[in-house]
Amino acid sequence: MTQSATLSQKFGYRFSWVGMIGLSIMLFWGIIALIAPHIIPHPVGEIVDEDYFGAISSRFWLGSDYLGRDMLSRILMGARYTVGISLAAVSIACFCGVVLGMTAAVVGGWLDAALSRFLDAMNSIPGKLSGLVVVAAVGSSITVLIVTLAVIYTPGAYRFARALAVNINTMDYITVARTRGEGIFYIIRSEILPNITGPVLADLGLRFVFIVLLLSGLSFLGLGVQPPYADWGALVHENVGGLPFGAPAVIVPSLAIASLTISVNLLIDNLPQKIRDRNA
Amino acid sequence: MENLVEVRDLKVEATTDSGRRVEIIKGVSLDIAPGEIVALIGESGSGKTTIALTLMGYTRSGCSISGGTVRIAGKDMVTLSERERAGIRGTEVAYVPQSAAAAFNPAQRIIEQVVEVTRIHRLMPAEEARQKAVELFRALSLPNPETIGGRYPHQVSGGQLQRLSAAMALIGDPRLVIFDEPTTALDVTTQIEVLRAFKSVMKKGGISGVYVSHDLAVVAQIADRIVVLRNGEVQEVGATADILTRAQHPYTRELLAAFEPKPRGEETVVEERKVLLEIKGLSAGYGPIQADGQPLVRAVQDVSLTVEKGRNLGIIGESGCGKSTLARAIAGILPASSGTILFDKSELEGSVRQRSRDHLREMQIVFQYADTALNPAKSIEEILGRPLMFYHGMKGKQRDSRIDQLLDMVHLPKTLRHRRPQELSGGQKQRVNFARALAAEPKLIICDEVTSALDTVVAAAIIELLKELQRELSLSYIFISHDLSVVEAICDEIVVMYGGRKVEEITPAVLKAPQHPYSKLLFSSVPRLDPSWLDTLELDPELVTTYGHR
Amino acid sequence: RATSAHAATPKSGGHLKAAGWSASTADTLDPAKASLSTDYVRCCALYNRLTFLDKSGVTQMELAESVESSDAKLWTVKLRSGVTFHDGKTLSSQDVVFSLMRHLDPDVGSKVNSIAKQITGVKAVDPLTVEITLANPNADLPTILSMHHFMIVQDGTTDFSKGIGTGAFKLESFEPGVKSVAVKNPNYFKSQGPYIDSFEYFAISDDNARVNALLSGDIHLAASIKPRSMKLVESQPGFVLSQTTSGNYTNLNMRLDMEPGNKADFVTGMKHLINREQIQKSVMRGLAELANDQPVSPASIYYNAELKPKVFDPEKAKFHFEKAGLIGQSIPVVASDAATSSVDMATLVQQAGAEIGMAFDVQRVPSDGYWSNYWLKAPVHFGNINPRPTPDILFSLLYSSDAPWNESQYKSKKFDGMLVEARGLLDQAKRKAIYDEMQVMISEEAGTVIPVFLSNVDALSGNLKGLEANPLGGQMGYAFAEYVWLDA
Amino acid sequence: MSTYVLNLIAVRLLIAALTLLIVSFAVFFATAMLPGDTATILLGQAATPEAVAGLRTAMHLDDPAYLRFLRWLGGFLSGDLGTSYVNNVAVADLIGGRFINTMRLAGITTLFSVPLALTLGITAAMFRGSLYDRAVTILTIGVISIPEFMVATSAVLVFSVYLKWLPALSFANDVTSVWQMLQVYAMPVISLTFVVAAQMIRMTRAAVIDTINTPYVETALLKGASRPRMVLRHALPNAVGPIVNAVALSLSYLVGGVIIVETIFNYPGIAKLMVDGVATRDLPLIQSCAMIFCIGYLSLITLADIIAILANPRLR
Ligand SMILES: Nc1ncnc2c1ncn2[C@@H]1O[C@H](COP(=O)(O)OP(=O)(O)OP(=O)(O)O)[C@@H](O)[C@H]1O
Ligand SMILES: Nc1ncnc2c1ncn2[C@@H]1O[C@H](COP(=O)(O)OP(=O)(O)OP(=O)(O)O)[C@@H](O)[C@H]1O
Ligand SMILES: [Mg+2]
Ligand SMILES: [Mg+2]
Ligand code: NI
Repeated sequence: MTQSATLSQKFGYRFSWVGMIGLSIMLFWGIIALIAPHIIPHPVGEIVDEDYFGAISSRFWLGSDYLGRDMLSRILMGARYTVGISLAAVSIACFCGVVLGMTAAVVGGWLDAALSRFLDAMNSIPGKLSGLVVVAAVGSSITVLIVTLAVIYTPGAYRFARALAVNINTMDYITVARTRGEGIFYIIRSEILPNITGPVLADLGLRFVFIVLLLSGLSFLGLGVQPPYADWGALVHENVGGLPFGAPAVIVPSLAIASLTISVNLLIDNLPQKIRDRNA
Repeated sequence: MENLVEVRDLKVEATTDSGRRVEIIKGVSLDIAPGEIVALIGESGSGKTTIALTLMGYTRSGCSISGGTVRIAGKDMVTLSERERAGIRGTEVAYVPQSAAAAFNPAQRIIEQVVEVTRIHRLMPAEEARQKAVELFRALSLPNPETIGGRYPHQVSGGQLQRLSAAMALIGDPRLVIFDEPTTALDVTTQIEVLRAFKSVMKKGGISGVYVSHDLAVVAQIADRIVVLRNGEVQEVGATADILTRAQHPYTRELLAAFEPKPRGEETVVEERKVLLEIKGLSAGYGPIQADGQPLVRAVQDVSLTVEKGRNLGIIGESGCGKSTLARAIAGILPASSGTILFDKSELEGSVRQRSRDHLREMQIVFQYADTALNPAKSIEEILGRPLMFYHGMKGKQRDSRIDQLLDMVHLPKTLRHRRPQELSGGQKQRVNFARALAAEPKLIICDEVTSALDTVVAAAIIELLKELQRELSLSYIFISHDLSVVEAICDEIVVMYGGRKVEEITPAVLKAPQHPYSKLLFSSVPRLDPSWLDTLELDPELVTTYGHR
Repeated sequence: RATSAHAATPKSGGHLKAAGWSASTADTLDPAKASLSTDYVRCCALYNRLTFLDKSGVTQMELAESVESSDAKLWTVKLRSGVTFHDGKTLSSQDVVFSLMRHLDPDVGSKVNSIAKQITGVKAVDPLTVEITLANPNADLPTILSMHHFMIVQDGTTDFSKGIGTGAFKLESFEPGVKSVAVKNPNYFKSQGPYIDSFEYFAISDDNARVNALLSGDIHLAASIKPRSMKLVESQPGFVLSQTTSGNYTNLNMRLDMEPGNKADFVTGMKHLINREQIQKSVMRGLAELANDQPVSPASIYYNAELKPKVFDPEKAKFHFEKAGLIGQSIPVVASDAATSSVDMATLVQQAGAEIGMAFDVQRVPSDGYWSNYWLKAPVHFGNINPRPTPDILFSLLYSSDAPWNESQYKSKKFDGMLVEARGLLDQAKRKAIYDEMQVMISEEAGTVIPVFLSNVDALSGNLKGLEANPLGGQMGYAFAEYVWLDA
Repeated sequence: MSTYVLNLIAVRLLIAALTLLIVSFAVFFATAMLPGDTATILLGQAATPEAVAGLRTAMHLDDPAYLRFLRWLGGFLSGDLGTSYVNNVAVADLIGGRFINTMRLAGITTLFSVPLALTLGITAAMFRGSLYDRAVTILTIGVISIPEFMVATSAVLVFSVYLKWLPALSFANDVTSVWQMLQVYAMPVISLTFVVAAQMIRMTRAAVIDTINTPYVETALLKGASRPRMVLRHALPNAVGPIVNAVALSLSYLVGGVIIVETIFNYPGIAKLMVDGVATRDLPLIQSCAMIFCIGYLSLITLADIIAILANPRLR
């Protein structure tokens, strides 16, 4: 396999090109999300094109949407929401899930049983529908979206982390730490966490993809970001009428979603591997 | 005489994590005549398994044969196509893996797996294959040869499984059988049965064999010729008797020397014999507590023993007799269901959680597998630093210099402190494991099979280290092992356990004359370096049926 | 009979499939409870009204032969004879009494209870004559009776799931929220129609899916498509669009009894800030007529043509907002997909506001529950009002002080007085004069911005003929089933 | 089968029942939190306060929450799903037909997607690292990355609008012949397969590869077994546990997660019913639907657990 020798040597990690491509696309969208407000050519809500579902032109690089708004601006700003909300939600979900999962694995007994039952119960309610109910109950705002998505994906992260932590928990070094008299917090943070970060990160990546897609699904049900802003899923949905004409207004946001999710997947599948070559 | 196997200038390369290629077998040549059994011996990582596998035309993933030829009955396994190789595997060359427990598919009945070779190569009808398998079971002196095949792998014992895997290898009537450490994982008492079975079958069939092991005494019983390996190179080749008596190469001599560790030496004179640990009527086990207050699985029952300050207690017994459980109960990992533990004159609580930090500090436990006992995500420095910080509140420079001291004590270079456990060799890992226990400045260290996973040379070095540290720090050890010679080398008293109970307590002085019949069987089963030992050994059949493995 | 049928000659036969846009388990065949367009379509197919509105907005007789009064207070209704229900019973005055009086019973939960309240008594004089007494004179009664809720059902009906009426179709099956199938009524009292043999109706809530179903030939009619889908339908051969501009509108309401609507300058500012032309052009793609903040549509004979739409003038708006001291404050505006195009309109207002330093916080809330949780309640929110046949209904429903749906909490004694006065006048010219003034009052005083009247566009497959626009709404005032036919 | 296994299975079932109890609790109180007063919604704008109060009492809306919960749970357990607030029909009647539709769609999708996913996953693992493996991997990643409404809408455009091969709508109830059924179900099933198969393929491949790396598969190789034999006879039987778990998780999506597909193809399933319920605040309906989804999920997961137990001879 090809690899950049200098990079590998320097960081002690082995990168594959595919993974690097994934990482760069992710970074690209991350940066776009950060600087979007400063680089959009038109305000996202402004109708600038007489026509609708306009084609790519020198004035509108990515065409115009169903109202004649500039698609480039809308996609750049959309990155903020899709990337931002998904990232926030996935971080919260994984943080809670992993902490709870490790605690359950280490403490065991009743706490483990109760947590597992409870989170299993939560997991059993389909995501889109619980999203629907929550938004119907408390209305839609970015915070609500993030919290809802996070809650929906916490049980999965919990299940995953618990399974890993249970394995680690049987290791002798955990017993050693216990016989030393260490507290639960130390065991979780210093003994278990470093050993499950790899798979947890991979899981986080996959969960990120699902959250992006669920966010799009929620947009389909009209529960997304507030106008004039829109996440990519909402952009696809509101412009899906342009699909028969191959309007960039629907193609480009779909590509944006695909590029983000594919790049995350590529990165997960090709995570930099730590070199364990003791003679190196 | 035409050789069955001719290996010439074999080179095997492996690709490491960073993509670097390293040569792990560096030009090995060897011959095996028909009907001859050749042993490959050497320390762990010397390339024994790798060479054995190349005889099957196979390398583990990441490795590849980079040069040389491996001829089996004239065919070069290196250049054959994958199809042709598959045709030879199982019919001409067969393999008996190191761990039979792992080599059997847990989801299939044993008989299916044993006769699979005949099915793959369409050697004979299914019914005939079954018949043949049963015959082989009988030949390998397996109990219930007619029905044992109908079981699943987890339903038979380790020693039986090892023999069944030999049957699996022999059913295709191979001309060469490769045994990869087939008895290492077994008890001494079981090992004898297995070795005998192998030997007789091979003799009867006139089959050639390659026997891989790091145990010279075992090899001595079965091999005609011995090849000594180190770092992927042949050190010395010779007939078994020659190697044992007239070894030329220094490494071979080292191996021989390590086989008989130095005995305890003169006892350190302790002024007054003070009791450090006293255990009375200890029982422990697993599973839910029953009506009588005892757990379902009673792994340890009513054991009493004492350890004196500055003296060592050895615990021996077959696998599963409750040695580790006893250690765990003493350390408080598995709270005892009854009995008392007096440590340094004060009574200890049953469970770790209730014990005071000082009590925890003063009694340390060291586990068999350094791999699982050291957190792979932490550097050696962090691993050693934590108890210093936790028990003694050491920080910064003070801690750093103490870590250096500890590394020094266990004879490890200071440069190792930034490495992670997986970047160390087995012996090095075990030293770190030990240094961590020392960091607590304990009075008693419980060593649970600390040398069993190491090869003899390294194990001998660790034993020396333990002795040395004891002299310097006046520690006490509880030393658990199934290897008698090791216990003998370090302990002042020896407790023999069987079926969860203490059956006898002896001192090394009377080692040669144990009283309890089980102790007798155990002690007489330990292989000697003498090639004729196995053939002349006569065990009391009554003892074997009472205490041997079912 | 039809040997060489001319294009304009109705053809008999065929199975018609049509799709509306909203359906739920709340679907009902009880005309009093009908609330969704799908309910109206079904009721129109199964039942008849006493009167109905034709395509030019003129009241025509259906089950009634005449509806007459001398003082607009006591009305006499003569029924058509020989009309039978699907189960064979003959229509009699008793059925009419039952059908009308139901709306007064609170347990029925009639949607037009507030309108029906003016009826004080309904009496069967003889089998074909009914007398209706009103609390106050109302010259519009014949038109009011053309509302979909006043369908005539059989006396004593409590279970409406059988859909037994006098209508052009008999019910074959009905699954709420899924679909209904009806077959031609061979004993229909009208000499013409229905032409189709059977009629299947259901809802496809997703706009694109509805259009795609039409284009793929699965259905013959896709009701109410969005402007953005027009391009697609137009680009495909063999499909036509049927446009109806009725009185349907989406409006922005500012409650006059709450911040910030209690500041008159805010309301005025908003009326200047709304860019009606852009809404007509970009949001509606031309499928709209400019409106002037009052609910009477240009199609109505009472429409005040003198009252011109306000001009989009951000500077003036800014002046008013400054006067109200609201510049720089963030003002929440609640919109929802439930109120057609309101989200897009809100975005336009927001954008226009941003240019003069007014911050509008557009809150898009889910469609479900919008009408019960936000509409009429939020300080600044969007509404969507369906066409009503008369100004009187519109005003009493939406703008009189005791109106049940007084969206902006507009309260004016003068207005209430004028409403009662006009209602009793049988002289049309005099009524128009009063209604003209009332339209001006609403436009100037109420907290309502009605930017445009929306056109409803139904997309039809080319072989569906006979569908004409109707002021009561799309799908021929929801009654298309009995008038259309399928050309080969 | 030993009593030990029966015990294990009994424990699984007990756990599932316990979880269901927690779920019912959560479902009841989450839906009870929905805004909007049921009585007011039911009676409409014109309702008088007395009428509302009367209805509230009649519906026991004024009782304390725990009493309502117990009453509801009791009813649910005895098969009485309650009466829809909106149109006074028994919820069981509303759900009945739709439930069958949902199960039918889920069933057909399962029949189609599971063999497909398993075949792809297993063969990809078998020829790991080959061009074929890479193609499958890229395909699954691609499929995972497209929002399902895009898949469904594009499918309709291509197959219904342009090619006119398939109907754009899927009315399950009109099916009379096998050919018709194929037509009606083709697109929803394909769209759903896109959604659920990718995950199954990935997990199957990973699980099989995990077992391929075990010594007993290596042993099979050293017996001269071919790759297919190694994978099918040795690796696969031992990967059953993780695979059925992955399949169960994916399939649980088919019970409650198909709302978008139901919407686009106008398929009268239960997910759309629940969305309707949320829109009209029809609490008995919402609660019953949610419970059905949870039961579906739990049965799948429990079934997977049981299969995993039965497939493991160590436990038999
Ligand atoms: N895939 C691999 N990549 C890199 N190095 C490898 C690989 N497989 C084996 N090695 C190295 O090759 C050497 C020989 O390994 P081998 O397993 O043959 O030793 P062994 O003598 O059988 O040891 P043991 O007694 O522990 O079984 C070791 O140093 C090992 O680390
Ligand atoms: N967690 C457990 N649950 C139930 N039984 C156990 C458990 N761990 C060990 N046992 C049983 O307890 C008995 C004693 O086990 P223990 O590990 O103490 O043996 P040992 O003498 O250390 O053997 P070895 O030499 O193989 O390490 C064995 O029969 C074993 O099967
Ligand atoms: Mg080896
Ligand atoms: Mg042990
Ligand atoms: Ni939509």
